[in-house]
Amino acid sequence: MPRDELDVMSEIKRNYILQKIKKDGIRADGRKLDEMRKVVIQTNFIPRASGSAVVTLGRTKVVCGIKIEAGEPFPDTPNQGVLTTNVELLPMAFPTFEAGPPSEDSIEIARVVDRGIRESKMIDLQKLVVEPAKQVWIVFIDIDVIDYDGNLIDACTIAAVSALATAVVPASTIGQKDFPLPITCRPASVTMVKIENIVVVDPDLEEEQIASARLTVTMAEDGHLKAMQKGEPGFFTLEEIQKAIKTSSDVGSQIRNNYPK
Amino acid sequence: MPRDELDVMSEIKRNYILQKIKKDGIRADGRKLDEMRKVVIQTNFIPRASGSAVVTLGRTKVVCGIKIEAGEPFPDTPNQGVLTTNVELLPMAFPTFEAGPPSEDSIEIARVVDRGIRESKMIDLQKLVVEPAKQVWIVFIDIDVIDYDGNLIDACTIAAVSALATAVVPASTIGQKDFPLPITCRPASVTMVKIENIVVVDPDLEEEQIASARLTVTMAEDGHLKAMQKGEPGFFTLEEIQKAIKTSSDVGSQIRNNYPK
Amino acid sequence: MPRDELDVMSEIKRNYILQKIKKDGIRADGRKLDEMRKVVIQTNFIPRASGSAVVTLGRTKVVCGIKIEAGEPFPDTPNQGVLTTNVELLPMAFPTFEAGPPSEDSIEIARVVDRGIRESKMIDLQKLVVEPAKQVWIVFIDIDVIDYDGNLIDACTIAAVSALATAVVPASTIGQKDFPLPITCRPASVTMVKIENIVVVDPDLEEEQIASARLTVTMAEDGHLKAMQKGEPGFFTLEEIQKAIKTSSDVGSQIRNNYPK
Amino acid sequence: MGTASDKKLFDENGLRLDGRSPGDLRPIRIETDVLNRADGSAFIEWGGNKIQVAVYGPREAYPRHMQDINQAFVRARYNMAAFSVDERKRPGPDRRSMEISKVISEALQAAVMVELFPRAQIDVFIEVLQADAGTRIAGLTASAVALAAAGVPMRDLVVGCTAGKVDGKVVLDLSKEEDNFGQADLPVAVMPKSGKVVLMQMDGDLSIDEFNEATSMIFKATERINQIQRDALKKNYASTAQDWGE
Amino acid sequence: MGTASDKKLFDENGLRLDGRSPGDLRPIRIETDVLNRADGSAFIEWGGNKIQVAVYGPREAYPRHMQDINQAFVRARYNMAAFSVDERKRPGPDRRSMEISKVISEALQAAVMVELFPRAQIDVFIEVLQADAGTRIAGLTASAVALAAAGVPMRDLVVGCTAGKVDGKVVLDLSKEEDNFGQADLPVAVMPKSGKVVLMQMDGDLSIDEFNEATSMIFKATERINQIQRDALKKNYASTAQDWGE
Amino acid sequence: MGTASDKKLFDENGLRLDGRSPGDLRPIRIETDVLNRADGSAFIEWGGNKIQVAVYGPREAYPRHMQDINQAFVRARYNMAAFSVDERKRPGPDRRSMEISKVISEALQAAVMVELFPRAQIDVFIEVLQADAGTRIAGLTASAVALAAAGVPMRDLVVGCTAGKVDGKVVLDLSKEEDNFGQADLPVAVMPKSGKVVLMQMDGDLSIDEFNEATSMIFKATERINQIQRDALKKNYASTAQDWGE
Repeated sequence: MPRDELDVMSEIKRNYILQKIKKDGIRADGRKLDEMRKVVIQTNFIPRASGSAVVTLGRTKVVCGIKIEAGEPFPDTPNQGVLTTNVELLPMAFPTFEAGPPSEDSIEIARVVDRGIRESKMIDLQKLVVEPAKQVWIVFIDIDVIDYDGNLIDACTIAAVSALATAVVPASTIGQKDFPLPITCRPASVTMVKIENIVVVDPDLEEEQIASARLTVTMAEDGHLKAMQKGEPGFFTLEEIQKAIKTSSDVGSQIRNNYPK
Repeated sequence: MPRDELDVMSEIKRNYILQKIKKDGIRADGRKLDEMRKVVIQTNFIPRASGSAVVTLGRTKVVCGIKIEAGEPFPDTPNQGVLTTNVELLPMAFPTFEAGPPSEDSIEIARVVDRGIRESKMIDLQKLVVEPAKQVWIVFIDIDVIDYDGNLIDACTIAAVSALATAVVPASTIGQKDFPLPITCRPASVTMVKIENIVVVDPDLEEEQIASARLTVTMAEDGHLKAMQKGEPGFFTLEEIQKAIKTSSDVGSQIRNNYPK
Repeated sequence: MPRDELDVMSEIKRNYILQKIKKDGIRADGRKLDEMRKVVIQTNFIPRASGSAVVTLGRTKVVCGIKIEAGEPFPDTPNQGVLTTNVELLPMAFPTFEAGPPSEDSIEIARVVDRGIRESKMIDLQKLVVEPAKQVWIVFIDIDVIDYDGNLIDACTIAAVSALATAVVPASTIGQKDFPLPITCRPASVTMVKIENIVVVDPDLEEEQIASARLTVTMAEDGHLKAMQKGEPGFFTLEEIQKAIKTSSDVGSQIRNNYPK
Repeated sequence: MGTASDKKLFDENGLRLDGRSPGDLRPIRIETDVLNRADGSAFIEWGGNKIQVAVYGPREAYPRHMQDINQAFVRARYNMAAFSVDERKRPGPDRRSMEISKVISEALQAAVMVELFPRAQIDVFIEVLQADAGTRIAGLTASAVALAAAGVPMRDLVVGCTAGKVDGKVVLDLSKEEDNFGQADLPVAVMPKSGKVVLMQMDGDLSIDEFNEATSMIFKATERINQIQRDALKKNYASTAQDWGE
Repeated sequence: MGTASDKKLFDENGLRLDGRSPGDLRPIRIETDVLNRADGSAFIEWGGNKIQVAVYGPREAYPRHMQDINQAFVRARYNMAAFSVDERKRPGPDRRSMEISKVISEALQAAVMVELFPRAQIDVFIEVLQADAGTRIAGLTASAVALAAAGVPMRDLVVGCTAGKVDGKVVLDLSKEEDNFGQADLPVAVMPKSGKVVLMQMDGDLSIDEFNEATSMIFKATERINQIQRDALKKNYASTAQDWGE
Repeated sequence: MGTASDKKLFDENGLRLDGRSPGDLRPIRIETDVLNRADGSAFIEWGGNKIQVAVYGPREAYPRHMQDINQAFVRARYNMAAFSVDERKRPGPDRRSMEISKVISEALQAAVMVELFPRAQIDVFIEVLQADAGTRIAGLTASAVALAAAGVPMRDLVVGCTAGKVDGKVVLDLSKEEDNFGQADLPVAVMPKSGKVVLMQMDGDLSIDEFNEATSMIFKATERINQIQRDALKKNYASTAQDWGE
């Protein structure tokens, strides 16, 4: 993830954040270590899309639009719809984000979001077949990041799940009846970073900048792990990971309460 | 459009051009304000193409080749042929032109040329259908800019219209009889630039370099507007635009006289 | 081909190589002027591929894998299989090789290797037709260069010919019986460079760096020329070329003795 | 312009499919400072268009060889979200968006006091989240507001509007259907104080009389739209003042 | 994770299709210094995986603006040869290989003493010649050996292994078929001396108990694999010594 | 080389389809200084080939790291216009044109006195407007003229010609049909004063005797073509002189 604009955060600020976490167990913005920032979800923001959501997570803001179109299945999965996820780190979101082909960062985010949705089997892809091997529904998840203040993986997962949960398959375009996208569960990803030896949930940008390592844990209602991703060039101990899984289970339930019904 | 090579034109030259226009109403090369440079059109230069033209406009030189090939129509226009226009600003044409994907400049030129031809309905696309929704004629207009001395939009329009006017649809390739490309009119674009508060027609490179704004007006024989494009970071008043439209109508007729019958 | 890393080879080394060749007719590594380095060929290194070979030529090392897949023929050759050759100059092979689209060098190598195989008609493409104009076998020759110490053209030709000679067409994937790739001959390319006015066979990297010109001659068992390529910005006299052809015929026979039966 | 069609675009009362008279605008709403990271931002809803704009700069132009020692340059980047149009759009610039980026850049360059910032660039990012005809004009109108909200000194705002021809009649502010089936489209942008035209494109078929009618409609409309721009900026300043007062 | 299927992945004795018990590794063989040009290299065979790794550096980071004045950065590039998989792969990076390159780079960055080489980069090129499930972990394991063989100072080696779930049972080191038809995949890499986890990814479905069982299997296996790494490096040093003795 | 076919490529008198004897060239015409902007230019018609060449330089090499402190480098770019071949060609370089650019660059590098211009590059742009077999040789022949017209100091011109094998017979200067259905193609370029070979490529099937016959034909032909080059340059100088006299 990007360093701050001048590629240095003032030593003073860095120390302030650090000391507050270490001494008081409280973060610079007053949050507890395992506390998410405020989540606001607005669905159906893009009525022309098959589903959509604008999500703000603190000062991070992303827009997700779902397009569902008829097309060909993959040859090795003739009896399944197709799911594809793309994240655009728009240059409007941060001074150093650049236009152009997806960066490593945007690819990692998209793939972690995709894995959470795919592996939890949130979308019942078997119900998205029009004619086996010939025509299925292709679900395009596209996410525009328009304001960046940390923790894009969770913001994007929330936006994608919310948009999918309210999406409609436009079957009328092929002479059938529109129907809600078949949904089986609502995965929630919880991302934590490690600052010195303390793990905090839902880092903002300044916390990301001083963190050594990142861990994302995605679970569904069944309390099972669906996807994990460790990132950044630091490490976790196995105990830290086990504790993070526990935290993720709790925080994930809170996130799930915010999802549109 | 490119500045001169060193990105500065000598102050003296700049003033000379300016003063001559302002005081004498005459341009550096002796032309009147609304006078085109000499146009020379040579058609059938590329016999292997379906149509072709080499055009010199003063010292600007472009080569247009038309290829007409059988192919699929666009899904939303099953009863029409397809038209596509591409302009290559070849590095041989100017010291700072670079090889590679089309620049903003080359895309703008191609799109303005395309709009003049498309919106005037010069080509009767309805007559280019072999089998509706299955097979139509695709008209590729490709223009190589090989020598650049200003006003590429008009040079390219003249080349494209001339090449199209002499083009033949190679229907024998699909077992039918070749026939002339069906043409309904001959659009002419007229490009003007504003130097201080004076508008001149058909700028050469030096005039482009000191101009603040550019306006292209494309009309056909019916005296109607078919396409317009304002360019460069200056402005026109509405009165200037209205006068430019009048000029364009007159100069366009002269251009039309040069077109191959 | 790349200069040495600092783009300068020490004057002393350069002179040493030169003097040894000129005075003693012996090369820095003790070889005679027309002597190849040691060739080691290991086939079936990649059992998952249709054919494969690892080749070391002195300290140059390349890996060739053949993939044979059913696909469509080219429209103008409906009764032939398809052959395609690609060479990757992997960044692991040399400090200045870069990841990315193929460089001019890698394209030249691939095309010279391809021409030797194609023009000698080593593969009987007519026997690779499943259904004329519909389905044929496509032979992909992919070569990874993993260690670079000169003369990639010959190392790649040896690897490609060896891999092809042991390749099997996986016809069982379309319900037929697998069969050995039909082979008619075994072309050998011999590459020589000119150092001052002396021509040496199979240059190593240091010799390439001081050579002025390069010549590759590819022949098959019939003693006919199948492909030639002069490279680098020096020249050969016609007499030098004629002599090089003779050398190539002799050295090519030795290479052919190394090929897998 | 549009595809030939039998589609009727006016009802028996001479009203358009969405109930507007020929000279009516669609509803327009502009909000400023909706993003935290950018130096300035604006969000515009114009009919069904939803467009987010962000401004960064003036900042040092990069790469270096792009720097102009006499002035800043404005680099607008118009982009359509993959989900903004009926059929999913593959991400990345296409020829249309590159042309639009160019004409918007040039229009803004005319209005910004670029001479104050030698060697600098001012980035204007325009993201079309939902497209509904007239996106370039709506994006440009919002860009001017975002620049002002970013505190970039300007000679004047820039405000745009389109007119077009539908069933042979000149109308203001084409809807998506009118754009698809109409006979002409004329997007224009002006600096409202002086009436100077900084963007003009046209395609289709217009007689000179029709052109004059269309531009006259547009000029009138730009006054109304400019008022919306100024109100949006005022609301922002107001709320900023309020924040400070707390 | 995998495609649903009726495929049985255990035999009546509870053994896997290739005869392994749930906790067994596939055969692993590592060889060092197999390339001449690179500063260090390693070749690994792990089951059917054949992966060549080469290290260049530390060398001055390029382009300049990538230089970090405090430390070197490790840039791994994971690439699959066109012939490495069943269907020919078009050359060049795809999204999967870009993600793998990123997580491997980060894992190695944790182990290398990057603070010793400000402004430098260390390139690790990983070429998968034949792929057979678990390539990222095999490539990373070989990369650590190649770095050591290149003389790059490291806090510790890095050693990886995967576990997964097959027919509802947790097993070590998934084979290709188990990967295709299994229910979970958990690649992990650690610094073996400290047990610090430097790479972890997971997809599929694992209960927390299953996760704990899987990580415990992996931790045990990494000890064995680390021994193979160290033997390979010793053999290299031995033979180097021998060469010198001659 | 070509596709197998029953097509007869000689008539009963042993003449080729276009009436030429085996050793005949197609008509060649070269004109210089046909462009205003370039430092030098030449246009060549060779049979149905129509090729425009322009030269820029010597000028400072860019990007910097390409500069050679000892000499200039010649960078030829061979490009085919979209309309130059039977089926419309998508713009931009392909593998064939990249290889041709490389061998032409190397051939010209041999002839230009590059040692006079350290750190410089000399650009040679070759645009094939209509292709009719032998474009690389025709483009190279015209490039040498354009370089001379640009005043670039050269050891000698470069002149090229091809020979090939058709129906088992060696012939000079293959036509398009002979190229498509022939058995060998041998493009060669020499510096005519010394006979030094600066470009040679070959594909197909040639016995050594056939190769010798082919090169002997080519060497004879290059003398004639070189005369056309020199006449073109003289005409240019002549007409320049005339212009000055007016």
